[in-house]
Amino acid sequence: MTVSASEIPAAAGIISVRNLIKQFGRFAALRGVTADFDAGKFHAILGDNGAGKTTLLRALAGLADPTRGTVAILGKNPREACREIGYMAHPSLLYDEMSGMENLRYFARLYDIAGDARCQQVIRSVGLDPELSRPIGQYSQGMRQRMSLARAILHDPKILLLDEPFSNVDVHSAQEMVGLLKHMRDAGKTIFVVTHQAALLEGVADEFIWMQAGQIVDRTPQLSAEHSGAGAQ
Amino acid sequence: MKRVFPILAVLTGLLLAYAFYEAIWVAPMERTMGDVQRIFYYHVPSAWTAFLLFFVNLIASVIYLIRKNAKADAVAVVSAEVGVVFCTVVLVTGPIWARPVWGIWWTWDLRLTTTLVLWLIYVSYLMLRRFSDSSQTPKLAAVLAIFGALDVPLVYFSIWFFRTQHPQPVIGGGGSIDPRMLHVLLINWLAFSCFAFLLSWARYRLEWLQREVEEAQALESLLGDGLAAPTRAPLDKTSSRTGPQ
Amino acid sequence: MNSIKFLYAAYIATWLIHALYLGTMVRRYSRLRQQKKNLGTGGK
Amino acid sequence: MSSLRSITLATLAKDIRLEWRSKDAINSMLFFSLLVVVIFSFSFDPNAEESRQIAGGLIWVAFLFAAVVALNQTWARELRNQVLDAYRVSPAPANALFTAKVLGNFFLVSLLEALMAPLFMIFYNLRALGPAWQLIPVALLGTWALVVNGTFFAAMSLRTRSREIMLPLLLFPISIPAVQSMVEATRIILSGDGAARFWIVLLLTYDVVFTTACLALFETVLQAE
Repeated sequence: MTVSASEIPAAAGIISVRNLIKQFGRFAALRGVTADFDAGKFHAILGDNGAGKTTLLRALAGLADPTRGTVAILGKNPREACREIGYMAHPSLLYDEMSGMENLRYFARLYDIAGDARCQQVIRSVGLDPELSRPIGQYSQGMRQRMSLARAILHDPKILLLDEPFSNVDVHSAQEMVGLLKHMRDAGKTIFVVTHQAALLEGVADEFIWMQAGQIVDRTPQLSAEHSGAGAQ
Repeated sequence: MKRVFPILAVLTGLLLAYAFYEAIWVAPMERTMGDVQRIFYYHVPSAWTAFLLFFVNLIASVIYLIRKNAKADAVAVVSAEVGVVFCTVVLVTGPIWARPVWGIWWTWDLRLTTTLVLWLIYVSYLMLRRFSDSSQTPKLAAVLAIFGALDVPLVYFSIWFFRTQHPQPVIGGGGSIDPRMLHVLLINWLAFSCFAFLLSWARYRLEWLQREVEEAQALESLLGDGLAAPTRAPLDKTSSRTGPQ
Repeated sequence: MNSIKFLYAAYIATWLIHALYLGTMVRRYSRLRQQKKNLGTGGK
Repeated sequence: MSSLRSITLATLAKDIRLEWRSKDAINSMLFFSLLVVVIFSFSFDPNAEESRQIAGGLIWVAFLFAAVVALNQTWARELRNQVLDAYRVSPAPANALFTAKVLGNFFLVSLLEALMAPLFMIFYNLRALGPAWQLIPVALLGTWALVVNGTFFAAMSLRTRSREIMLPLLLFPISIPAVQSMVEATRIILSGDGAARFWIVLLLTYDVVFTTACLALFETVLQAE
């Protein structure tokens, strides 16, 4: 149920979610999530499989229309605020037959970004070589995740929504990516990371959001702080 | 509300019986075709009712696309399904009528062929609803309904011109019709329309029940996981039974 | 003229189709009512 | 709006480059169409006059099946890594993607037809009695009618369980007037009796009506989740 921008409360932080319910036929993925998130914070979203983490992230990205309730990004409907949203999903969201540079050049065009400068800069920032001509299909999983992250930050969005960015990535690459995200958070970006490797974000994330059965059950500043609901791996 | 349904059912039954009586005895026998022409009083009203139902489906689909309310979607499902049933009746009685009169089972007659194409379109509509189980099925179905409606005039004209190229016997005969026959025809149409309304109403209640059960099962599957979620789901406590979304 | 047979065939066919449809509706209705009762008692 | 055009061209260029690089779709299409033509030729052995009457139907049914196989591939590449999500999150308009995909399919299917038509001519040793040049607009308008709806329904059937079978189930009923127009127009042109003008006008109307409907409703289908 898309809601016109006027009905959404403006002042409630950069992102505000009101009683968000998402139902896929018989399965209720989100059962009434209500939350506000401030700008420039690094949020880690944790929880078991099926807790609704990915669905929440997709709802924030405007990919999943809420069955009931509202989602506001910068006071607007997620789709209206899409220039400020960078989304990275478990699959790479890149064309396997094209090289990293070709992929980014195409996506840059979708964001009206001309020239290769920005693409090269972003590829270097994730620690890859822009001249690498091998198609993405032949990248290692770690390199593919980095290129996917590069695509997500290509248009310099204020908000980053990353779904399992470190999954089956070697520890070294993962730590490098965490460092990059930390650097972006310090530069003022708002970052959401859905992950099962919470330990990587210890001391980096400003807030840990615990989800369970389609609901946010707790929000703690530290990972180890007492909390209810699902344990973190 | 509950009592109205049985009353309407009885009334419709009486009306149908009366219409049947009119069709069999009262209506004058057609000179050339004889009594078999009386199939006309079931064949044509069923077609009109089917077209009416498909029109309702179009309206409901457009309303759903604009306002996204579940009731319009339910009406769209119901009108499509009952419409297909009436269309099937037309497609079955047509050949049964053509066989004795022209000795052929099927004629690419304008009205009959249009009905056939409509039947194909709305069966594919129902298939789409059954195959796509995502929460966005209503939206996809509404789009397809609009495509189907846009197709109808094109189907009609293409077959009409095709008919002028290859003239073939026309079911139900063109030209003027004996006023008494017309009278019986209209009574039958009224009877079938009431019957269609009754069927739709029952099917609508069935659809609503299905959605309620589906939603309850969805909640059940989450709560039933035995998770002692500290914050009770607000859906249970605060929001009243506002009916399925 | 055996065309009368076709007349009856057409009328019967019409009501047969409607009866079949009503039958499926009744069957679905009872199945759903059963599911709703199961939900009430929390059993699956 | 320049961005709509530039994104459409960029998407089209990307598709053509990918297609040129792998060429898997075009090869399988070609071979499939050849099989369809040969099988149709085996199953009918008409003399000259008969072949002119039924050739129209055979050719277009063969093209229809070849087109459906091509249309089923339309979104294959986007599905592999859920690239559609990247497109949906971007500010790029949905119609740019749709137009690019339709144009891509149109070139692919037209290429198939251009290669298959001579085969039909040979197998059925057809010689058009009527104005043969009119076959061009019929083929172009007819192919566009199949491709624009086909691409739209291919996108729609992405959301369904059995994707491959869903596309023809949705496409064929809606395309009946278009297919009938193509077949009748071809038959008239080949046999030379009467004018195919009415059918060409009907095809044009069909194209205009459904291209507008597709452009208006594609956003709803793409974003449906």
